[in-house]
Amino acid sequence: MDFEFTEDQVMLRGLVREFLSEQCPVSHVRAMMDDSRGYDRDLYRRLIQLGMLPFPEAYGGAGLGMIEQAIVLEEMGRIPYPGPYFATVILAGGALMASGDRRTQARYLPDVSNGDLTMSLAFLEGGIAWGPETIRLSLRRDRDGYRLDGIKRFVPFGQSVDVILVVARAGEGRSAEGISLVAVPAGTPGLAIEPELMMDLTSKTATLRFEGVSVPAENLVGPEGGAWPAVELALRQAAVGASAEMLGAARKALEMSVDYAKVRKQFGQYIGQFQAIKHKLAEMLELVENAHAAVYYAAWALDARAPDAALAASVAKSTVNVAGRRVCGEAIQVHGGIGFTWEYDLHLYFKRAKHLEPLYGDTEYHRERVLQEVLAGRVAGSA
Amino acid sequence: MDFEFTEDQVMLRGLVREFLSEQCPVSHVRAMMDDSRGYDRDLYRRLIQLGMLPFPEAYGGAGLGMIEQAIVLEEMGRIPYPGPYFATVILAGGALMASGDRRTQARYLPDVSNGDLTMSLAFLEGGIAWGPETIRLSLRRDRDGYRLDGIKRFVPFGQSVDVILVVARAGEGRSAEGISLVAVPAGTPGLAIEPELMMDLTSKTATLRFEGVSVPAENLVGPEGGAWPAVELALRQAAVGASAEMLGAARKALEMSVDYAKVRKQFGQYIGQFQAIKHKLAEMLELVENAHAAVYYAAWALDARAPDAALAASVAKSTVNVAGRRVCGEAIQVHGGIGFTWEYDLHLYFKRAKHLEPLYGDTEYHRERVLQEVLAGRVAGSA
Amino acid sequence: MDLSYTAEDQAFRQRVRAWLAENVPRQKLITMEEKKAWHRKLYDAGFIGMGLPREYGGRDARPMEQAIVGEEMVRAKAPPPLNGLGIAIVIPTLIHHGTEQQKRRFIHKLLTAEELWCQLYSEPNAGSDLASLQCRADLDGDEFVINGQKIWTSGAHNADWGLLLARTDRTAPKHDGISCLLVDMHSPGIEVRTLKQISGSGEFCEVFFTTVRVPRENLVGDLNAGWRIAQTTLSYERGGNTLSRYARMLQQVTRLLEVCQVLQRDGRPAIEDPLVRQKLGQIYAEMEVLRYASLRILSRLERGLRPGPESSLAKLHYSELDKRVQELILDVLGPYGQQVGGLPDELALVPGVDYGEEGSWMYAFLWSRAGTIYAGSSEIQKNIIGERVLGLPKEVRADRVVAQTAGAARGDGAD
Amino acid sequence: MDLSYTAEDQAFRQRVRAWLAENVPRQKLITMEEKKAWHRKLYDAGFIGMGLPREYGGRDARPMEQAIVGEEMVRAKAPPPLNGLGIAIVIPTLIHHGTEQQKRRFIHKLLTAEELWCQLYSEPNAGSDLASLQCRADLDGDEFVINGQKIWTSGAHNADWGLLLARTDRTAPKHDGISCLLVDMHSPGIEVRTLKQISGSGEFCEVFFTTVRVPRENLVGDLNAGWRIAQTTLSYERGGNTLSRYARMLQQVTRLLEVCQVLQRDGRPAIEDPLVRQKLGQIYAEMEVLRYASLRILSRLERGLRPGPESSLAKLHYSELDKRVQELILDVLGPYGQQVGGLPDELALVPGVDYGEEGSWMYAFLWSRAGTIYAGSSEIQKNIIGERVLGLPKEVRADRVVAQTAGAARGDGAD
Repeated sequence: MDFEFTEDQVMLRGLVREFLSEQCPVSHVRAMMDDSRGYDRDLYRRLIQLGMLPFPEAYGGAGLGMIEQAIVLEEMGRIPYPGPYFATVILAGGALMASGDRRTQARYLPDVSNGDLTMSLAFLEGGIAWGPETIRLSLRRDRDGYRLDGIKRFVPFGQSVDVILVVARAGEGRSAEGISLVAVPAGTPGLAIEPELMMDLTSKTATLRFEGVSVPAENLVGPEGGAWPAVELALRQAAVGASAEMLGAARKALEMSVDYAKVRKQFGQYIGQFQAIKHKLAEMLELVENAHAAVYYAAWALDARAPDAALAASVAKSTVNVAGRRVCGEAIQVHGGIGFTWEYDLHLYFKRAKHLEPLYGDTEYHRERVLQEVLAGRVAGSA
Repeated sequence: MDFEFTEDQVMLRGLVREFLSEQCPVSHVRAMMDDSRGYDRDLYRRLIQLGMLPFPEAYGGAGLGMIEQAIVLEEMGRIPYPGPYFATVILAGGALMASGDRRTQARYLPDVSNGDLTMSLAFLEGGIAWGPETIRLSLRRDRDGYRLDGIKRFVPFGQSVDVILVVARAGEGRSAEGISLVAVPAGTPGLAIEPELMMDLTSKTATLRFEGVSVPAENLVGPEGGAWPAVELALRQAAVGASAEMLGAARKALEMSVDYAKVRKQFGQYIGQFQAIKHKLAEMLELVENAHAAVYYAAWALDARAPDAALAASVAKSTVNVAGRRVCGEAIQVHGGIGFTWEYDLHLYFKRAKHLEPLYGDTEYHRERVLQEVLAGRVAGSA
Repeated sequence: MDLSYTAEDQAFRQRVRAWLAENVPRQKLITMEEKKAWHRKLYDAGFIGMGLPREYGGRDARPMEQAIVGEEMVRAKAPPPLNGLGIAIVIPTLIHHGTEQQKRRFIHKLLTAEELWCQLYSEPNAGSDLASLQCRADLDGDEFVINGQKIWTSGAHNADWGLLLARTDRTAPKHDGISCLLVDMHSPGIEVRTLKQISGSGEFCEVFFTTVRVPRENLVGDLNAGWRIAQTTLSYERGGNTLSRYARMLQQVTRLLEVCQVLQRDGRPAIEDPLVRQKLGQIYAEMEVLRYASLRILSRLERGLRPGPESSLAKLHYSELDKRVQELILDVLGPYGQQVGGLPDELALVPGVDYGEEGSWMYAFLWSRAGTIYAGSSEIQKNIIGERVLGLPKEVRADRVVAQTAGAARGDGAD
Repeated sequence: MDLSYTAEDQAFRQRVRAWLAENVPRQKLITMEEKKAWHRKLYDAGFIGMGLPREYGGRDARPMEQAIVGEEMVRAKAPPPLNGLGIAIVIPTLIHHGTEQQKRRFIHKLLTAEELWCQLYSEPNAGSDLASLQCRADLDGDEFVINGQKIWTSGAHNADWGLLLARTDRTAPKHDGISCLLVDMHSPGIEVRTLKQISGSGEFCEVFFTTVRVPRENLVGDLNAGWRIAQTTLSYERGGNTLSRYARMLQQVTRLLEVCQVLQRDGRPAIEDPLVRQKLGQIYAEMEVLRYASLRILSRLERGLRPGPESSLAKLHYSELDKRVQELILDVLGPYGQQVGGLPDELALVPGVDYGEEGSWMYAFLWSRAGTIYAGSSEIQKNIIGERVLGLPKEVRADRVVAQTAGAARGDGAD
């Protein structure tokens, strides 16, 4: 039992932190807010080439686990990094790895691993739901391949990645059977991409409309109609990964608030001397430390394939959703007016945390999932 | 538009406060905690005879409205008064008035109005539900009258009142049709009464088991199978009445906390000088003042038969449920250890507020009811 | 206690509603000229500064009538009038503390929006602790010379005049060296910079004063009496018109209920989801309580009682509630609540709004974070409630300790 | 980072579990004799004070082993051992500050519960502000003479010995005049009164000292060094064994889940109600986070790190969470959660419990209110976290202002 990072993990954190603080200053982040693609390809490539990818070495990855990904993503949340690392590595990469489809892995992952290929995963459609029931985008056989019709919303960096993995349904019904995964390159005829302007300008998303989009049969990932388990696992990893990013944003907001409370004076004293502020900051620290425990426990449970991995993932996302909201919100309150200005960086963290809150399951979704796992007996030590 | 009490209302409040502070000191309240009946009949009679009852003058009442009842109950919450005023006047009296059954009103209300008769209403059965669906206690015709079989729980002062109005079901099904109201005198053969020991020892309740309990036909209140509207209205008034009592308990707990914070010193200063305590007390005041607004608006809306009367009743109960819990809970925190002792009176208010919280609809029940009323368009100004 | 509206009030509401139905502009007002024209129309209809005595251009309207106009304006989605802070703060200040000449010179033009006003109070180092402000006004003959910086000034870029708090005695204890001045915003030496907010919009400004000359006759009240003057007028701002704030929240939540009929959650309309229903019921109940509490304040005003420290309870109530309302809206709408461009019309608060413009869920969400900071943060309000409403002893604070030590010699205390 | 239990730990857990399955008494322990016999059995099995060095009667057990025993005890519903506070507070105090003679005289008998201990710290006017305690210990030749009152003393009515903080120098600044003494509770002049709590039970006592004589050799550490000694040992109490607190909450919530299969809400089992499910999922998630955080603390202890001010985070976490857990239980159970006598067995936490006895939902609910008060209130913990973990400057406080004024002359600061 050891909850502390290993030396390798501490080194990885240092490596990513140093790289991002040097290569991705806030001036770059702000430039990307106004950029239609939302990221710098060259920076992205160098980031990927730091060598921290979870893919097998055969595909050019470092074979690292979810704990390491959480470390990387927490650092990205502290910037907040604008780019499709999460979309490519966690969402699409996670789905490819979970699919067990070696042919497709071999086709895409080497390019992903050297930074030449960016990807994303298209899941949400007209409403809000994270199960297979509401997937309606239809997949039909069409001569040598497949034809796709339907709509996808909130596709992370959908406007600027190279290939999108689309969660589609072969046949009718609402069950998990029929869920398929198809790779669709940007620019495929019939695919219309509309950028969505989101509150967090550092996180680009897009609406994708599919009207008779044809792809060759080889673009199917995993078995036709049998992709749900892979998608489910990818979404679970995404929930933990998003939690790690939110944790980074929240901890940064806390650090800024503590620093500010130590230098800002009102009524002849530092505002950190007032119990109203001091106690708020203490509560924020507790939220952040609990979020840390939840994120890294969940990451470990995924890596260890612990019986409570799904439970822990839902615990993490529901915990960090609440922590992110409260910590970043109170950070604005501690700062007062300055925290409400565009020029001050605090809102970047506030918005990143808020952006990720409803994605990959909101708080209510994950609390319900927690109960389901408990009632099913999938708790720690149950295996 | 006038939200302030009239002179008569202020006088009524003063009358009840003076009476209770003189006649019902805390020593009496504590004596009643250990009393199996839970109240003093003589004190009850004198309280009733203050002349503040909502019944028509023809039945010996003062014809006062729900605003006046809320004023009386708020004062009772400040003591907290141990006895079946609420059970008799608000629950049973409310159901009798709402039934429109003049024969039964004439039979019972004059005795109620001079304090000679105490009553209660038996509603809850095996679970928790405030609609007609789960009423199972069966009412069957039986020679000259009716036969009752079933169980009732949490009947206020069920162990020590004279007559109990029982909400029963004639026939099968789960709908509102079939709900009947029957008067059952204590001591009727086949009626077994088991006291329930509740956290709030000043609020007695009992489990009533009915096995072949026979009552004459004249004991039916209102039409057979048609009593639901009367029961529903009585429960709505009870929700507002209970809110008023909880408001009294919460305001008393706040006053005690403010007083304590002004005299208790720690670290060389009054604890009320610490922001942690000062801000807590400010938040408690806001909760109490909002509870006041909600209770008296709802009472007015009931009296005025305003279109949003049901909405306001549910707003009041859900608001005061939260306020009562938070204010009384924080009052213990402000007091520290002393607030945790049996000898100090604070726990009496804490427990009274908690006792009433789940009764006549818990917070979730009333929030759902609020939405139903809004969606049905029954809001202020809609008539 | 009677919470019915009188027949008179109901008739007045009908008249206001009818007037608005006929007059509210159909198109968004863009230019200042259009906004001034609409303001003038409202003024001519008797809806601006209507609570003021007739001698100052008002209508002697009762608080209830003012509240009704506020509520109906929101309900009719009428563009707000100009000079909101001017009417709320500058006019009461002038009426209570101004000279006859100042009243005649400024009040009417402010009411008609011929002249626009801003409030120059906060500074970078004087936010909650307003009394520590450092902007200087030094007497030089018949003129004050202003040097310093102000911040969080709404509408300074459009203002013709500003109500300034500045330090006129640097040797006095901090509350005793402040004066209140009327400043021509077109004076040489004033520079206004727009501040962009986290919403992407720019409602606030920074104002820089470099040797700005203000004639002595523009002093309001006595020299060095500015703090007391500001205190009385701040409580007006805090009391606010909570009923129109309720009306605005109600408008948003009513729209949310419509959207919930359309938005799918887990394959059914959100309005059928028990968890969503619970949240909606909760927030609607909380808004109703704000309405009740507002009616209670209003009925006290109708009885002629003035807003005292209790107005802090109202400020705390509506600003904290607004945060809960906006958080809840985003909870229910998920990512759609954070989308500005490209959001389907049936899910939008107001369709077609761009980033940085009022009317998106996002804009309302972000602005709710400012409500608990400006006009006295929630922490300041709780101090006021604790000390002035509940009568708790004052906190031990560094500036008071210093002032007491100094004051002990003089025999007085700090604020 | 590896959160697996080692094979060694897993084997240890199995051994503990097997031992408990065989040895946990089937009947409730009533008499002190029965309780002492059970305690002795636990001691002989190596489960009492197991983290202590062998030379003091311990087993040199790792923190993980101690945590496992704590967890398994709760899981097996084993009656707790005696002398809990004695083991947590008195023994570390003696080990770090006691004389060799004191260690030999007291530690073993405390561990075996041959002698029962209480902790005499709080006073009516010294709660959060413990350092302002007034109970006096005046040196009179070779004896201290104790006069004063203590309160909130757990188990004083059964105690043979007490660890006392008393004022030995009334002229020194308040932190510098306190000493730590070992007091024979059977001494003449000691009167113990049981305090009844709001739960109806009487766990706490008041203790009155009237000219109680204590030999000078019972002084722990240096004269007037009591405050520093108490500070180091208080952090042990606050760090606590959070994993066994988790285990206790888990036991209750697991029982709640069973009850929810039976209890009807709106005509269906409560477990099928989406709102109840949401609450249950939320609280279970919160409990899991406590478990994770506990493992994190434990893994730091395993690395040999001592509990520092961070233990305040743990205390704040579990005590505030316990309030939420107990509130939630009563929310779900409605009036059944407040019923003690006559509650149907299938709805009870432990059937057949009477008012004032442990084992009812009510008892757990009411005791949760004490958790955020004793051993340093939540407000005190937040101060510690703010100042000692986050490094925020100390608050301006009346006693510090006084002490600073006095200290300025002496050239030192207050606490």
